[in-house]
Amino acid sequence: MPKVRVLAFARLRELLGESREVALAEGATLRDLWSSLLAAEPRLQGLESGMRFACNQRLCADERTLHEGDEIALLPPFGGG
Amino acid sequence: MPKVRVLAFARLRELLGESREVALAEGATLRDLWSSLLAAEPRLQGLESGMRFACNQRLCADERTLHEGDEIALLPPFGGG
Amino acid sequence: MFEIVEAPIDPQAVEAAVRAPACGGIVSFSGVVRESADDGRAVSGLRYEAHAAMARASFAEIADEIRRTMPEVRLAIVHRIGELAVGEIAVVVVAAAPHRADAFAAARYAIDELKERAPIWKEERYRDGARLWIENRCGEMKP
Amino acid sequence: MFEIVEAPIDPQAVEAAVRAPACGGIVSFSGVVRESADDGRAVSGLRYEAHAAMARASFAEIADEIRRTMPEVRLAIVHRIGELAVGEIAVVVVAAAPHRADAFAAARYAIDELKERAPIWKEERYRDGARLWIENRCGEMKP
Repeated sequence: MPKVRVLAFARLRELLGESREVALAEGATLRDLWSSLLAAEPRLQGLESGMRFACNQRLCADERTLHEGDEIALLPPFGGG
Repeated sequence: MPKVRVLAFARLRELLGESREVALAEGATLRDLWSSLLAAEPRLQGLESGMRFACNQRLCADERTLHEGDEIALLPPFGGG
Repeated sequence: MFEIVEAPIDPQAVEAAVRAPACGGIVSFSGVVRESADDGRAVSGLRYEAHAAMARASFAEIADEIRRTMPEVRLAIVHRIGELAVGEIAVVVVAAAPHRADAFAAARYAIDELKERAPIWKEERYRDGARLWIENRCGEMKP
Repeated sequence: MFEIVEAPIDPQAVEAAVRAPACGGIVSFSGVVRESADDGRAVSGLRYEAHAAMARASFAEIADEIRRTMPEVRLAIVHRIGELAVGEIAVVVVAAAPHRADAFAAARYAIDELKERAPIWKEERYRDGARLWIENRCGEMKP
């Protein structure tokens, strides 16, 4: 059961808090992580539009398998500048 | 005999000084002014290349007739910035 | 200098970080909180947040890209986060180069790319009490 | 603010002159004395002179032209004259606009036009003691 640290920003932070630890099934992917967050917080529905994931501070595809200690950042569309 | 004030800059200032009064024949043009300056200071020869005249702080053509009290600026090619 | 800061930005200090005796042109861009939104609504202030480590890395990456085509350019980017009032500076980008064309091109590229790929978020706060997360890119048109 | 000055330029003060609550983008260009000339010769400093009244008028004219196509742009230009050492600022152009594209375009236009038509002259002084009046435009090619 890998445990990962999930960081959330902007709209997503408002629903999930800044940081939480999530335990996942062995071999779980980012897509699975999102499903489990969605199950716990239904108001996330729809917010995946334009959202990207970063694993250990690099953008990655949602098929990526997660490992113990990964830092997963949920990145809504950017608004800097 | 109109008298004009001649301002010179950069290379031209080095030869003519910053400012001098010049008396001209009635009806004299900028071209005539240049000729009289050239007669007084032969080292001006060649420096008219790229030079422009301003009368009373506006660029003007060298056929322009001069009038008493005109401020004539001799403007070598610019180098600002 | 690639930073995410909470305190007000001093543009002079950012500029000082890139000045060099070989650089004759310095172009600075400051992004300032405007009094009204694009739709005209009166703004009371902004709140920015960032994934600071990723944002700094994206700034350095943008600088690397610029140096690939303009090796003499020196770049600094500082973005502020937290609550900002109208008139306060949110971001400063400074590019120094031997000649002005590169300094302009680099500063423009840096701020455009920052908006596209730095993980920074902006919440507009309106005088009427409403709030809105602003996204830099419109969704792509679907056929 | 359109000025010819003899004292060192404070870029912050120039920027302050154009800031406005409607302007979200500010682009500043500073032209700085470089340590070497275009041909590589070591420079000890520059000396600028200007027809100050005509130069100020040319700055204001450039600003008028910009406002014809970008009415919301606020522009300031300050050029220093006299003797400048390497690293000192010779000219500051600042453009403020609601959005950055106009601020960049205006600042770039202003410095390009200034070089072309402001009656300002620059003498480069080299470490070897030589001096040279520098012209911004090469003579036009004759057929």
